[in-house]
Amino acid sequence: MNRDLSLLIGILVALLAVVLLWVFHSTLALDPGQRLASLAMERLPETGVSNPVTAVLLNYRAYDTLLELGVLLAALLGIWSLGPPRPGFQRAGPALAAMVDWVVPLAILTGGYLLWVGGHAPGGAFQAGALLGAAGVIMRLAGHANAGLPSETWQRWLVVLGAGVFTLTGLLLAFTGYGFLTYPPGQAKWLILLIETAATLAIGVTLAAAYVGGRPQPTAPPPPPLVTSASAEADR
Amino acid sequence: MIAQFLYGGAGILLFALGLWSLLVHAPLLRKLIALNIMGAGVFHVFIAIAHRGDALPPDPVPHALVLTGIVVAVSATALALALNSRLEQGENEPEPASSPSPGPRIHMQPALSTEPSSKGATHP
Amino acid sequence: MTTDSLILPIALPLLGALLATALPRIAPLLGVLTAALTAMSGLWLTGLVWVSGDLSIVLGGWGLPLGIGLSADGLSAALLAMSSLVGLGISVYALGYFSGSERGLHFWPLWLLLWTALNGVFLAADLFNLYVMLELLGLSAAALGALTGSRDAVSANLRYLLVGLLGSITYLLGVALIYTAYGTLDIGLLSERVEPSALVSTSLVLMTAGLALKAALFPLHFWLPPAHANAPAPVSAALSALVVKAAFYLILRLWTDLFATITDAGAAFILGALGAGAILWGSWRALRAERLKLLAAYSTVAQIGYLFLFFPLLQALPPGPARDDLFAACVLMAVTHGFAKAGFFLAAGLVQKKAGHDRIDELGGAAQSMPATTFSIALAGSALIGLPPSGSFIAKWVLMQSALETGQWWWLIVIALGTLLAAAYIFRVLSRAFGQEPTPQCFITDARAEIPALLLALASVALLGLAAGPIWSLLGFEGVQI
Amino acid sequence: MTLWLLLLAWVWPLLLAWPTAFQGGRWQSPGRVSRNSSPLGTQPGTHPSTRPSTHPGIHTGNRAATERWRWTLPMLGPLPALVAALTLSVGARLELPWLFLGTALGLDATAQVYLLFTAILWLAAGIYAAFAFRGTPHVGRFHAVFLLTMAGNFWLIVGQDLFSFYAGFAMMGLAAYGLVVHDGSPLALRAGKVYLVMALLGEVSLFAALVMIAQQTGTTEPSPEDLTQLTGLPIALALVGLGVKAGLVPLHLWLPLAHPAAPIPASAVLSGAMIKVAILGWLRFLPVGAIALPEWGALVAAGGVLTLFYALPIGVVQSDPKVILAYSSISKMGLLMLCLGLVLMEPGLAPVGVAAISLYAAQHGLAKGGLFLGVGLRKQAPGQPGFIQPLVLGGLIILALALAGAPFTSGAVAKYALKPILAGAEWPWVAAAVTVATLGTILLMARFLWVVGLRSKRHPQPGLLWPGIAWSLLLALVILFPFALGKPASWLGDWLTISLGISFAGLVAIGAWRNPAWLSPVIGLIPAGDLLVLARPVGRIVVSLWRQLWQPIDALQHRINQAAIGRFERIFKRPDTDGEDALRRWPVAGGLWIGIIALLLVALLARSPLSQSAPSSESNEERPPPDLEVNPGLEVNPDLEV
Repeated sequence: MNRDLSLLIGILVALLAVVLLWVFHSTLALDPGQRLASLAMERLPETGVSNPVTAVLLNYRAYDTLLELGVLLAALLGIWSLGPPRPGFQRAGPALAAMVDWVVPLAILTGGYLLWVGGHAPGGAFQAGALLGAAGVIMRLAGHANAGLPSETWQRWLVVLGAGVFTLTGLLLAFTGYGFLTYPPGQAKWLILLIETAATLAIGVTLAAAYVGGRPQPTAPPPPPLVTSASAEADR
Repeated sequence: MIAQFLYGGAGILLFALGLWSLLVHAPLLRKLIALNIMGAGVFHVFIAIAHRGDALPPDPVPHALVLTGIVVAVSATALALALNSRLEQGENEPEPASSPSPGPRIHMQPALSTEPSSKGATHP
Repeated sequence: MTTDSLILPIALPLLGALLATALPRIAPLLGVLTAALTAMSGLWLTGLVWVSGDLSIVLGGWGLPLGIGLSADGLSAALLAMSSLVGLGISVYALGYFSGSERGLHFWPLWLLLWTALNGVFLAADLFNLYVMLELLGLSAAALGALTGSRDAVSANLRYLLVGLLGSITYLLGVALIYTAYGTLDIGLLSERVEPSALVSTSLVLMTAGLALKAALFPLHFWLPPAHANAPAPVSAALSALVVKAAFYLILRLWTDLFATITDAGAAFILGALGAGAILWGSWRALRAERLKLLAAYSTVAQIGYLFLFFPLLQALPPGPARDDLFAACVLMAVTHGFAKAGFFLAAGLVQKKAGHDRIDELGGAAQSMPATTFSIALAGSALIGLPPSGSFIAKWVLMQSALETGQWWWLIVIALGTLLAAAYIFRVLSRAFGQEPTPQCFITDARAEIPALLLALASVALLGLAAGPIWSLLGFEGVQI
Repeated sequence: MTLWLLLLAWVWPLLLAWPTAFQGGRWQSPGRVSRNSSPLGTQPGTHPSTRPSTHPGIHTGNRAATERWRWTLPMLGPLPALVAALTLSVGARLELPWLFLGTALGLDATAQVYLLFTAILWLAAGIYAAFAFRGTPHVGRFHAVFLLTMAGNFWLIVGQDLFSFYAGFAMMGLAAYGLVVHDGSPLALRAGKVYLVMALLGEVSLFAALVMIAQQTGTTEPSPEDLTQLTGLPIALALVGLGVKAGLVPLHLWLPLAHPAAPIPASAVLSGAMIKVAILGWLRFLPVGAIALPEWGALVAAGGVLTLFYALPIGVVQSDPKVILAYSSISKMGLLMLCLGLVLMEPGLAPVGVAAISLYAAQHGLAKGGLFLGVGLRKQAPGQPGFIQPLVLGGLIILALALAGAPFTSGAVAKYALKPILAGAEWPWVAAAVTVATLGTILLMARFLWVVGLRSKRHPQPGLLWPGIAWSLLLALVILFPFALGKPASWLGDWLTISLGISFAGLVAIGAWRNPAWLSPVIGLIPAGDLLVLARPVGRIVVSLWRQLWQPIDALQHRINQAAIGRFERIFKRPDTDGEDALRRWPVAGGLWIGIIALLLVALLARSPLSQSAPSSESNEERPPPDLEVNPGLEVNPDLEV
């Protein structure tokens, strides 16, 4: 690596940062403007949820969130296209296994709580889904090669569940005359809950499947015994 | 306003640091972390501009944008790591095989680095 | 209800992608069906814009600025029509190309997601939504590019992914700055409010820089040739013909629409100069390329350069018929390249499949035994050179005339040199089709794969050149005033 | 209704090209292997049953049925054009606003003459091509390319605007590449390469010229009056761009290579029709008759004289009849350019001159086309009636005489038409020069007849009855030409010069007959492609002379060279991928990227200072008032946009 070049880049980046800071500062000095906040707050009661962030995510800007689920799916499909997963880790020892037995149900439970609480306080589908995914990661770390995920067919249906329910709801609303992703008054809350539940499952499964890191296998390979790995290391 | 500038300014600094690190450091893992730092910097800017003084609740829109951005960043990072792991996995299987696992070899997963030095350490 | 159809070109491929993911066994069938529906909805929308002018809708029923808007004007509609037709061609081709291989199973959902993102970019009217679309585009494109699984492909697309991320994050920073000042993300509202200031200039630079990376503007094209040359043929076609155009489209949109009041001749000259560099360097590298697909990839770099030549001229011309002509010519150039390059890559993929390699110097036999494919390459090549009656011929004509009119004659030299180089590299390929022992084969050997390539190439030459007028009417211009 | 013939004239062959390409349902029919082919073509992967010549009986049934009519298509191509030329009157015009960005087709007097002789020539060549190539390998390819070239040729003649001219020109020029390299022999490929490089050069400069003409005249259909405002650059570019096609020395290099390399019917149209379009282009896009252009006129005339005399001696020493004809074409184009230059110098000559030039072009086109086809007919297979070959030879003699301008031939009439131009010229020596050139032409034709009559190598070809009949019709036209068009006064022509020339040629011929070794040192002294081949040894000689004369300077230069080469090598001689590889490194690419960001920031921030209100009003003041801006006549200074 060329020292001069990296120095030059450093200087250029520093200059860029200075310009950005100056511009940012001079803009903050002006009137920050109305922005969307007051409008979003004003119409919050109509959204069916009382947490403004959830309202933005699943009502005002639900279209963004739908596509975001698409991005997540694209990443997973990309990972699956790269071939089978590597074999997992060896089976956890008794202490770790006992802990996992506690942590995983707890994570799932907390996920459910976060999903519900998202309606009126910080929380929501992504946080809940992340916890589900974390549960999967823990399972795999503890030696479950499949991270506790179901068979390939189920996995496939689950990962498209979120975006699927979202799109179908949107299209259904469009066909019934409300417009794409325009919830009818009064039903917003339940529709959002439906979408969020589906999204939570999809996100959780997607994250766990992405961590497994390969196309789901028909049958989970048995966890390799410790001895083999040692000999394999020795061979090399 | 000072607090807002300090928070957002920190975000811009993070962006710059991440950019520098991305360009200068070769190992993929560092590049990825650098990209995530850049992203975090931009998210900081969003959070800073959501601030509307102590009296008013913050603007929820930038917060939601940040949440979306985080998910996108996570997805991209996951895909990049998977591609990298595929690259490390080896030259001996050029086609994505549909057959089950290649062998009894155990990997520390995820294998994170393309750094030559770390490679040298695992393959003495 | 008519404005509701704006969502269809996005929702249909998305739904198709989900189904193809869930039902891998019938993914090809679902894929082609979805492709047909998507193309139809895109063309329908183009027709609507043609008949009734610009369309827009705000999703969610909240109105602006709270909701996310979708809008289609002539520019979007022209590119949407391109993505519809080229996408359909690629889909039909892929049906033959991937038949019986496991890769097809992965191809379909990713390709449909890519298409979703493309149409999403063309129709989006919201700066942040564009960021999400760009990420979806980048991720699915990188995943598709790595589909061959070869080491070269994976590493090239890993790099592509990182470059794309860098580009999107930089773009997002620009969006953040704009939101700081104006508190809205809708392009239409912003373009009314934007006033010259340091902040707006900075955010324009950041967005442009991020998108220029994705558009592979010289010298930031470094990621493109390996990524495009190593992907499976239908993917290369999609990447080169469509994906790069999405980033270019956004730059054009930003410079001529959102930030039209603050752009400036000096900055536009920089873009033009980079475009000139792209033309010369890309064409030269294409001439030296040893592989057919690499040649096509470098030719994309050069063609992107032509598109950026329009910026300094658009900047210099006052609003009026002359500028309208130039703008339409720019769109025509982009669309023609979309068709021509898709046709070229699809044909190149067939040659590669037949010969088992794509080294240009050893292609004689393969090229000669596949007359329809060679013919497609010749047609697409003549559009890449800019020969009449292709669309790029008209575009170059208007481009040169505007260069003369604004006194910027130096671009003429670049265009002439670029054209000569393009002719050289195209004929370098074509000359392989002569002088070998004839290998009697039918004109068309594999209809499902060869006809899409042929039709796409033919469209770039005949359709877009002979009847360029519709582009003018679609963009709402009077007609040509040359 | 009949106006649509103008469109049909060139769209028809274009449409025919498609089914032609599928000839017999196959791209090429099996059973015959190209003469020049190498056995390397088929790659091992192909199906054994698709290999050539092992299964000659593959095409039967359906394919044979389609074969029955598809091969005739090249003959049908020129028919609408011929009908259009014969039935439409001068001034016919068809507007096509939907085509391209709006074009117009039409016939003016020049275009009518051009369309007529071009169509006749294409018809004769088409008949020849249809019969001679029937059932040969690549017949589909040849016929398709042939029709495409034909379409381009007709298009540029009937097109009245710049678009159509260029489009037709480019289509014709590039499709003709396929004709030149059709054989696939190394010779043909080399000729094709030279042809292509030069044609592309010509096309790019023509394109630039046309864009400039459109921009400077403000119309795509400029009249001579519009063209008077042209500056020097478009004129120069048009001269170069079309000069390549016309064979203007030294842009003629492709011509003597391409003509012999191309198959017979292709050479006939190349030489007879295609190179003539350069004159048509000049007549259309130079301000002929509207304004005197003394300098440009002199330049064109001088170029014409150079071309005229340059080609004659080189042609005489050739031994391939087609090469001789090629050089003769170059020389004749020189004569036409001379006349054009004279008209440009003296606009008063234009009314007579333009008609004379097109008449001469037509006459030469028909005669030269006939000569080329005749060369092909000389290759007829044995086993035909014995009287055929003497008849062909006789026809060739008549055509050669016509070309030379002998009395009672079309050449005499055409040359008589040129007389006013030569007489009205400011240069008194022009007439004398043309007389000398006439002598040269006679010698050239004598040499041609000598080669064709005695030395022609015979490649047996299948019976060419119908081509022979088509050729006889062409011959008849050339013979009838003077009686149809010329006044009796013109029939005699320059009989004194001609007879002198013929006697001299006769003497030389007798000498050569008696002592065959007499002339052999001269023959082949200059190979076809003259300059291209000569350039290398001449360059070497010049360099060595330079070295000897200027030792000290040479040493200095050597040192400079070494330094330059060293640097050059350091930069460029590394493996080719280096430049790109450097770009691919993240720090380099990233540094460039940030540099671009910095440049853009500087450009944009310099314009928008922090003050929020000032820039908008400032920029308004800097711009010219809006009513001035939209006025297209005004020059808008791009710097003002800042």
